Amino acid sequence: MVLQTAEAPCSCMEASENSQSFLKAYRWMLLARLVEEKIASLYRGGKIFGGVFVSKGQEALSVAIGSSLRKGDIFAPLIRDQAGRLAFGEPLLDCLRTYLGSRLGPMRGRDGNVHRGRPKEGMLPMISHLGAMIPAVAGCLMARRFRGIEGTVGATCIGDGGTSTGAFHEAMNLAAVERLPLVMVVANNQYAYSTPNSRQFVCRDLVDKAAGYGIEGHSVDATDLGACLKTLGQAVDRARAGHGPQLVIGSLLRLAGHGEHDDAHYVDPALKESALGRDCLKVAEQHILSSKWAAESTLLDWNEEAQKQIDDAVALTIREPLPDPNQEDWCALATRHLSEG
Amino acid sequence: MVLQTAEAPCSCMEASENSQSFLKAYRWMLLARLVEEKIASLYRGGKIFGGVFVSKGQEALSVAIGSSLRKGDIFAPLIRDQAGRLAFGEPLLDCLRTYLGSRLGPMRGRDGNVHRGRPKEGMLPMISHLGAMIPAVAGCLMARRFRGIEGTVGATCIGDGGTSTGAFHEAMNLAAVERLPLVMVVANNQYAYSTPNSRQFVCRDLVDKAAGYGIEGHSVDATDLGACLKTLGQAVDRARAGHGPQLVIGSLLRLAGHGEHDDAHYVDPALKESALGRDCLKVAEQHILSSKWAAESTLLDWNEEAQKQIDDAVALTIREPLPDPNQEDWCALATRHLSEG
Amino acid sequence: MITYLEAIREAQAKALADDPRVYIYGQDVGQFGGAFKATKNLAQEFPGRVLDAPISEDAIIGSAIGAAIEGMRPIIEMQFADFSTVGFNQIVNHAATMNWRTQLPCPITIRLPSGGTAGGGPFHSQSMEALYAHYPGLIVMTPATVEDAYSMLLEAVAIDDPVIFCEHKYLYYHLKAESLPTEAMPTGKARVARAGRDATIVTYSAMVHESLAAAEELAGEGWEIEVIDLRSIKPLDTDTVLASVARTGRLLAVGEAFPWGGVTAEILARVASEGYDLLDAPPRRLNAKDTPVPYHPNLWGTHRPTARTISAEMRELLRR
Amino acid sequence: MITYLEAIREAQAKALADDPRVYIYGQDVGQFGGAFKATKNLAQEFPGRVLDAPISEDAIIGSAIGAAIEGMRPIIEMQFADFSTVGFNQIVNHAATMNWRTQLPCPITIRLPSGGTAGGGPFHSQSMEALYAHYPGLIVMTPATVEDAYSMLLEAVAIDDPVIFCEHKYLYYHLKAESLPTEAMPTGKARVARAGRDATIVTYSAMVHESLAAAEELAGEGWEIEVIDLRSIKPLDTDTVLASVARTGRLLAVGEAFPWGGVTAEILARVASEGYDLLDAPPRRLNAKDTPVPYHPNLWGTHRPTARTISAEMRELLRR
Ligand SMILES: Cc1ncc(C[n+]2csc(CCOP(=O)(O)OP(=O)(O)O)c2C)c(N)n1
Ligand SMILES: Cc1ncc(C[n+]2csc(CCOP(=O)(O)OP(=O)(O)O)c2C)c(N)n1
Ligand SMILES: [Mg+2]
Ligand SMILES: [Mg+2]
Repeated sequence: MVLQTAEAPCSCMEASENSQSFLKAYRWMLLARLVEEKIASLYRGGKIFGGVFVSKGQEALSVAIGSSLRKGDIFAPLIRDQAGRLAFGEPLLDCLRTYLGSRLGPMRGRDGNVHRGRPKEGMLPMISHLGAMIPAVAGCLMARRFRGIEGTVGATCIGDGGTSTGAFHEAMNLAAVERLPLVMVVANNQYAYSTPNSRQFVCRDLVDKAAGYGIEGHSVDATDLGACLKTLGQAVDRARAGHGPQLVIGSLLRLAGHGEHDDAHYVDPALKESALGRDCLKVAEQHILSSKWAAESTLLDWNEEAQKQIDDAVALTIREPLPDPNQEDWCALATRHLSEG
Repeated sequence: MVLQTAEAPCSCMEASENSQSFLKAYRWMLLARLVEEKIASLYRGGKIFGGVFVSKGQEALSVAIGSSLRKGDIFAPLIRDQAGRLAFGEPLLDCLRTYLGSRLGPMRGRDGNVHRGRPKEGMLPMISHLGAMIPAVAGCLMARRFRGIEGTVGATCIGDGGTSTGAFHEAMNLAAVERLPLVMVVANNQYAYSTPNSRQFVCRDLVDKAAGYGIEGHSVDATDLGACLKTLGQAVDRARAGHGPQLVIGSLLRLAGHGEHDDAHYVDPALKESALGRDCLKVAEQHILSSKWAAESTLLDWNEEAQKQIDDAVALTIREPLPDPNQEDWCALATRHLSEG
Repeated sequence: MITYLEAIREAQAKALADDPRVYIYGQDVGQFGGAFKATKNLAQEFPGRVLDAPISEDAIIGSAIGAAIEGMRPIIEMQFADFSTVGFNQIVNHAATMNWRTQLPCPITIRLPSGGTAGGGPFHSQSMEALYAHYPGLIVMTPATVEDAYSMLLEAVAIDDPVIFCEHKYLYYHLKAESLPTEAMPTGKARVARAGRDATIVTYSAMVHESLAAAEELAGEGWEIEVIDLRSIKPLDTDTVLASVARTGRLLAVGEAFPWGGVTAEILARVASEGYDLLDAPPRRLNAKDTPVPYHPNLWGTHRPTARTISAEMRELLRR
Repeated sequence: MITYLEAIREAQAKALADDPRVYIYGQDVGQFGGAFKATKNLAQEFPGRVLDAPISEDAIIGSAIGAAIEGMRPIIEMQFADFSTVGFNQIVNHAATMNWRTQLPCPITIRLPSGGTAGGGPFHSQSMEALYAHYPGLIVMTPATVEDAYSMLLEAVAIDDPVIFCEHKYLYYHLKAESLPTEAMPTGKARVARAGRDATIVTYSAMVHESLAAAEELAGEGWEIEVIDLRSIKPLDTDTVLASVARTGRLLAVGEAFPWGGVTAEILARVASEGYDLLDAPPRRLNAKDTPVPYHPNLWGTHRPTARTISAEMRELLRR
């Protein structure tokens, strides 16, 4: 049956803390990779309306932030955060239900694909407008402070392209002024849709923006899960310890199209062959094997388990009721009696 | 009669290039200071509708950018740029006519106070929304490039508060990507209306933002006219020479209220007594006298000349026709036949 | 005597006192008490709950949304309604869609100092209510009286949805009342501001007072004009409007906003479709002119409707 | 056969070829040819004149304003209309006010891929035309045919004022024509898309086609429905609308946007005030529902008007 996201999917050979969390993270990455492959195949089969956006190559960075947070923290994932969502606690079913429009999903068919979340549980549902989630996370953290709740960290993710938005700037500055425990994770995947970094920014390194906000910055090779876990763990710790907002720049290459409709023909072949072009999942796998943290057969078992979990979830979702316009409550307001509907 | 802004108001004792430009700039500063004092007194006399915003303490920085530019350049002044406007070539009458709503002014009573300009002559009329002029200047520079016109510099001004706008960020980044010859002058006058810098940003120095855009940054003591002329001159030169956008941070203290309605009681007395609190006009005067570039009596003559020029301009403006709603052309469109008016 | 502006301050003081979830955020609202002094002394009276914001309207509204998700009830002051264009995306796409998308309400109140004053000019005079009313998920209040300014602002804070609170700058000092109300009409109900039988003016905010002055002027000519104050434009109380038109048979809708679309179009559309048979003459509308709001009072006074132009328009209507 | 989308590409190619002042700026419009391929190959055919922009809608529009001041005629592509909320301030406060404030025109064309498609969801489906029409100083085009997509876009570039060009994403591939027009109706004139005598539907953009399908359906029941395609909603051709209502006596206004305000309100308001005596029955309107645009096709198909709901509404109108 469906794996509960609260439990750690780990049964590793060695018990060192590092290897434990590495393996746990690896399994979320694997699950993310496989579920996105499944969704992409459903898309190709015409089963999904609208776009499909996968995070191939970004799982290490995403899982690292998702698993560095803890229950009670705030997380606003973005387009390519399937792994982080799972690690933070989003049920796998939420993903499928939202993509497939199930009435039982958190968005009930009203919103789709990556636009899902559970705000009551600290996971904000992104709106499409890039940068818009950052001030919202800042506001969540202000609320915690007003309410006297200590020790919360809020994290959110964006791409290289999203750093060009005014929303990013205003929110980072506001968070800095308020010294909020906000971790801003930037996946510098070299492209914003088809636009290469050279047309997006010309600073030496995106981490140079940190000084302009008076906040701490971190850079990490985002093809390396170990490095991601370490860096994001530190950033979250520092935020939690009161050192204010943390800007983390993870460098990698988007290993898929912008969406499944896009063949990414424009990606520079030199980048693909560079260190940035490594597949973080493969790199993690190699690391596990060479460290002898798990045997190849174990990895195969995990793959199978994950696949099974996905198949079960798809089988379940596909039988669920779709939204029905006649049963739909066409009312945008919470205050029903003020609705003009 | 009214001094033509094209001519240099200089008749100085020494002829060194530095002293020449210093004295010329000083006289624009003086004219700016005096015309704003006049407008403030008209305001107190109930002769001006809406707000009055003076630049007391900011004349050195403003005049330095205005006089570093040359004919054919682009300039988008902001609230506190009376001196820079004059130095760049805005007729004194434009100021009075706009404040007093003369139908003969460039805004013809349609817009007021600092919201004036002559876009055909490269001086953009600000809209109120802070940051909004920056991308417009960038666009002017893109146009010059498209049209094959070389050697243009575009400059615009903003306050410490304005750096918090998304508009500032997006435009600085765009200008950097396009490597435009844009000079961004920030008057860090310690307050945005009543809001102290501590509630506006927490970076060590606003110039630290330059690295985040991958552009060159400069800092200057904006109470010191000589330093301003030198720094802004360099920034303009570097922009013109193809080194891309230049960020100049001038530090000073706003020596008046946000507007004439505001007594600025909230300004920290310690700041007033600090070096930032020096009056750049007085400092420049001292410098002139101690350098023996002009005698005290000459300064008095200049003061009188400027005062006379202002009085003449006021006397003229006050007799000019006001906008007449019946003669007004209530049509927002240039394409008249498409107007619904 | 208490002004419209003071009523707004008092409502915020009461909201802060009554509900620990309330805080105020906006430029210069703290120690300084706001550009118009609508938060005067509140930072002092409620330490840590009235905060100065950077010049970042997008982030200000975005942060309010996050805070609301986490159980707070922020009151946001825009320094002028016109600057809400910079926070527009967060309002219409984030705050307004939250409840419908997630079933989690987004109780934020956004105060917009709205409308024209002499010398305000194109960027400090706008009436943006129709923009916000167009988007699903928002409530748009447009109080015209001291009492409503007070009670509706309290209601705005209590309501679970995002409320756009359009307070009119012209009324800030011009309007005074004896005391603050203890009871109030609920939002969503329009008020008959003046009873009449010859024609109905439907209007809101500052134009209620121009319309009342026009009605007074026309009373001197023997006409009894009914004036309806909509109070909120979303929801818009069609029933009260229709009931009035049923009595008078004639409708003039008056608004201070730009002429294309806007509240007056919505009123005419509703009355034409739902109360067609009640009309004895073609309904009319009067709005500002289709140009930016001019700076000089000479132009401004003609750009927006006034008692004089309203009564002229009404005379045309009564002639039909 | 040429599609609506190809017509938009061809118009831009022609504008670039004919006028050296024209350039195109927007996200992914260069080498990639745009998210919808509306600028396919243009960067290759016109080197240096079709530029990729950063994700900075405010700066994109702001830069176009500056370029227009300096004599260029920028065409701006927003990746989706919905993202123009981020450039909203520059559009309504800067571009729209320039000519009135300074007598210097601001000739920019802003292309907004608009309207709903199955699976688009709340943030990739909006119809924002009414927002822009509300503000003075803008022209708002809403082409419904391949021919208009082509000729109106050319006209947009030629016009001295800022033009909001609402191109409908649903029509991109669905609509095909034999060839591009060499002559065209001017902007500001509505078109009788189908002649009739029993009732008039006034509509625009994608809803023209739903309305034509409804008229066809109703023709099977013996009704002759006239369909007016507004083509531009600002200016809005009231004369053609009134002339049609004079012929038919019945009016239904149909729009895909949210119900409060919007184009349908403006149409009803104009007809009620200027053509009251022409009406034989109360005019009606049909809009999308008052919620965000839903993602799932099951909901989306009900959220917006369709041929089926339009004919149902029309039957109601014909019954009166
Ligand atoms: C404000 C805004 N403008 C445009 C878009 C359209 N858009 C969606 S994703 C995208 C590219 C994002 O690039 P990046 O931020 O680098 O993230 P990545 O897709 O590479 O993960 C664009 C332009 C948007 N969502 N929001
Ligand atoms: C986007 C925006 N928000 C708010 C305002 C209102 N406002 C006008 S001036 C001002 C303070 C500006 O401070 P700063 O940028 O430091 O310039 P200074 O007045 O100190 O010269 C504010 C908040 C505005 N003009 N634009
Ligand atoms: Mg990217
Ligand atoms: Mg300042």
